[in-house]
Amino acid sequence: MSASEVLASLLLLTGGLFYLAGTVGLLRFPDVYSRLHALTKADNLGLLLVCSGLSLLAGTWRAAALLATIWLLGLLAATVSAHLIARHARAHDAAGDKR
Amino acid sequence: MNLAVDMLIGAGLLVLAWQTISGRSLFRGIVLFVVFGLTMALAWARMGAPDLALAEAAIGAGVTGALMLVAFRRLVRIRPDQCAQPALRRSRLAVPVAVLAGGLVGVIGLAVVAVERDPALAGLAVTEALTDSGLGNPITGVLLLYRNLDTLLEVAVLLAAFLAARTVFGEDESRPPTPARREVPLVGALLAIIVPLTILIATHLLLAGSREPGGAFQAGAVLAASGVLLVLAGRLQPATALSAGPAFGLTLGLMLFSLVGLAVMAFGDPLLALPGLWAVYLIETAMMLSIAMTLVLLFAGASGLRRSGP
Amino acid sequence: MTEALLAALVFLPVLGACLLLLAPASWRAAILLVVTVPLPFCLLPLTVLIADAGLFEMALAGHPAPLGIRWRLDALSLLILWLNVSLMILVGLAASARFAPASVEGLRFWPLWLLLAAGIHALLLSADLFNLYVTLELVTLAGIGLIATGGSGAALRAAMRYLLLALMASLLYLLGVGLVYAEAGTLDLYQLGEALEPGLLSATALVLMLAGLLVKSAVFPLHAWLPAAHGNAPGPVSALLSAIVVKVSIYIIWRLWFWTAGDWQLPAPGLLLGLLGGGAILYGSALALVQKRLKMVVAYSTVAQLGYLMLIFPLSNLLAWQAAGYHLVAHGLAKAALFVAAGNILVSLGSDRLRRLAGLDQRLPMDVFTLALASVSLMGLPPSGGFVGKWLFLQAAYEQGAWGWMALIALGGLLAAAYLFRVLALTCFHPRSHGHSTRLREPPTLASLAGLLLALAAIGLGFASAPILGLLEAAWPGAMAP
Amino acid sequence: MSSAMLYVLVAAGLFGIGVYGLIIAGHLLRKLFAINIMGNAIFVLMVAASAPLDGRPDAVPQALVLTGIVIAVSATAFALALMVQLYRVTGQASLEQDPDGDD
Repeated sequence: MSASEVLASLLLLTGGLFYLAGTVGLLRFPDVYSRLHALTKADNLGLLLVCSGLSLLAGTWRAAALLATIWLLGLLAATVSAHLIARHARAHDAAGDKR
Repeated sequence: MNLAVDMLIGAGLLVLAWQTISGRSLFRGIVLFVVFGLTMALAWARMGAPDLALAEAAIGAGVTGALMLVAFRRLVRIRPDQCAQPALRRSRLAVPVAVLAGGLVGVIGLAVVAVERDPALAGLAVTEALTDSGLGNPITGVLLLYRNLDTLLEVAVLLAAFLAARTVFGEDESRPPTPARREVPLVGALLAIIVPLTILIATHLLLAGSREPGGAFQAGAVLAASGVLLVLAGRLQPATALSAGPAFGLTLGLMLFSLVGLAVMAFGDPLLALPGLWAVYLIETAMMLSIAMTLVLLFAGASGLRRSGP
Repeated sequence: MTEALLAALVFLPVLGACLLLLAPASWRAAILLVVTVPLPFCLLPLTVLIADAGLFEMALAGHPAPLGIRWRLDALSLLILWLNVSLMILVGLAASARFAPASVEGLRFWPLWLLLAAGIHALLLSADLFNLYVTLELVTLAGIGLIATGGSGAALRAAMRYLLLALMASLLYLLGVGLVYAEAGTLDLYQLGEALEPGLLSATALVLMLAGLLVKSAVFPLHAWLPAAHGNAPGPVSALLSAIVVKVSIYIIWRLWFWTAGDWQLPAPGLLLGLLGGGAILYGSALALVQKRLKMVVAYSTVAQLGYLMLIFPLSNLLAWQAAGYHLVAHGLAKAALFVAAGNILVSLGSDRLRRLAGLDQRLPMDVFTLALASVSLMGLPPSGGFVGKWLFLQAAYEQGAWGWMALIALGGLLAAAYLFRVLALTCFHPRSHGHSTRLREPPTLASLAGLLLALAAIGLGFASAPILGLLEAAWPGAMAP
Repeated sequence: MSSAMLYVLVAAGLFGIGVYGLIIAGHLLRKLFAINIMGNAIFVLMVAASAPLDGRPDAVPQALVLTGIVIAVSATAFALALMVQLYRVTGQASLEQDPDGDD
């Protein structure tokens, strides 16, 4: 196993751990906001680590660029959806308070 | 090692399928069904069928999941307490029948796999014929050159499904699925990036289909995704009347495929013998647009679309 | 040239459906005419060709099987094509009165109608098991869409039930197709006759396909979906569904049985299928006798009459073959006439409850006359087309000394007479007529006329038996295989 | 055990689960889940059971399954629209208490 492979495996493993942490947070945290917090933060970092690990393994710039695009897109989707979910939750909470 | 991965995927499929059908909540069932579809895509990839993996992820999981979600939301809108849904029925027959059916499929499947067979005649013929065609992807070859009547009729089936669904679209679905509320700025930014990108990806899938995995159906489903986003964001509003634009989009694939397939007869070629790769690309493009339009309209539950918003 | 004619049969309706969606409302009637009127003229030269050569094959896209898909026209498919084209035109006339092409309902109805026609034509021509699956799905989805145009809760429920069962049936059929391909490496129905060795696996595959098709064709005891679906659809749709849509699945069963598995000796399964047919005749007729609504009587009568088409399996000789083919066409015309008339009565009365039909013979003479004429053919009275079919069945059973089948066929005719006479008696011979007070909406003359023409065709078929029997004789697969 | 055999067994399991789900489901949406799972089982079987050509998978069953997937989605889409309208008209999203169309 070469040095880059070891590094890649490490990155993948850490990425997996972050995903695990995010999922545990999703399951254990009490309300929407903290769940979102756990999920988006941890998973975005996890995705970054997994993508870097994979691009090290692939070893080409083309693959690295593609994986970076994937990460960026994931980031974009996570941002917007987290924002929308939080907005929706807040609107509902406000309505609930009024009642 | 490889077998272990397959076993993991297989076990995942079984567990997800079980939870999908036996869970209490319908909404959860839909989400699990989508996850099941994505796992199916993994399984296809493992089975050496990347085209099917793409199709399953885009059509099987994505489109079916979106359609199920929107149908569920319509149910909720008609009557908000969907908890009063009919419960799971108890039946003493269920388990024996299910075991019998699964067992039958397993036994005959294993019996087929266990015997050493010659490669299929049709499969060999495809491999042989493909070298003359200029296509690199045998599946695109089968779908558009050798068994293209299947594909043409399949587009007709999709159109028939839309027309059949149209007979039962309710009046109140002409209202937009999301009430036109103040648009969130971030959504605009997302659309500005995602829509061009999906168009790019769809085009790539379409062109790649001749050599690599991909093709009109996968591309159409991806393109439909951006249409669905536009409908969800309220940029496209459902309309009750079938207007010229959507009608053209709906029928384009079937029309063009039929017309090209018939036109070659004037030159003495057999029916549906496509005159070259350009015809394949042309027809696939038209099919992609039709598939995307049909799926978006099915999602919107409407006969037509009109633009709105900024 | 022949290729172009066959292509027109499938692609004229397909293109017509597309054009209906694109063209302005005022053009739609013209488009419908342009795509349906040429169909019989396409069939005429094909008939001459088949009478001469007996068979026509074409490889689609120039790729012969097993690589490509074949179309194959023989006398059997030609006969059913004639039936479908006649129904498309005559029932279409009746439907045009109800679903005006230029109206909004027309835009919902006619494209599906044309896609249904295209699907049936493609199905009848196709010689490829998987292509048959695709065409079956097209026929099913278009047909159920047409049922749903009824719009009532009962129609929607019937459509949903039919759809779920049809989807399951398709899956069974597809499973069989997958097994056949894994085993024999080809999907061509006729090549499979040689490639598929009789054995446990191929038998299982065949059984799966048959099971799926039996559900789709509503053969007893898998008929549960049919009466509600056919009884609640709009009249012209019921006519088409009962007269042709359920039968194309039986057509595929015949193909599989006599062509793909033609050399297998299968007396016991054949007997079983025959018994299912017998059960259908008795059960369907019995239930038709006790229905309270006219359209339900007619729908249960379809369950019963489909049973005759299964008698070919145990009897399995040329006479029985001719009988079954003849019965398929005769029943198609008579049943379409019955449903068109019943649909007209339903529209004009606002109900088709039997007790409200009393005295209707004076108020809707044309529709009641149609009802009576079609009934004559369904009961199998001479000189109708139905008589020829049933007479041939009796003869086929007599030749083989199959007294049980003879008794069954005779009994089936009696039962049909009983449930149809019940309807006619309630309509015409009722001493005091209730319900005269209700106002009557006159059904469109065109719809009544179309029903009458169908009924006349069903009777007239009895006088045109010689050429049709000749065609059927040429199509008998037993004659090819020694 | 080869991976083809494994996937055949998975297909068998999925088919059984689908049949079970179809029997116990009351809600139409659940019936559609079940039918789609059964369909997937058959698709897996078709691909897994086909004989390989020189080590490469046979393209024909894959093309057939691709067609099958699109047809399954078409039918599901129609079934969903029908379900919604049935619910709107009758207030029921199941096929129980069928009056047999007798009124």
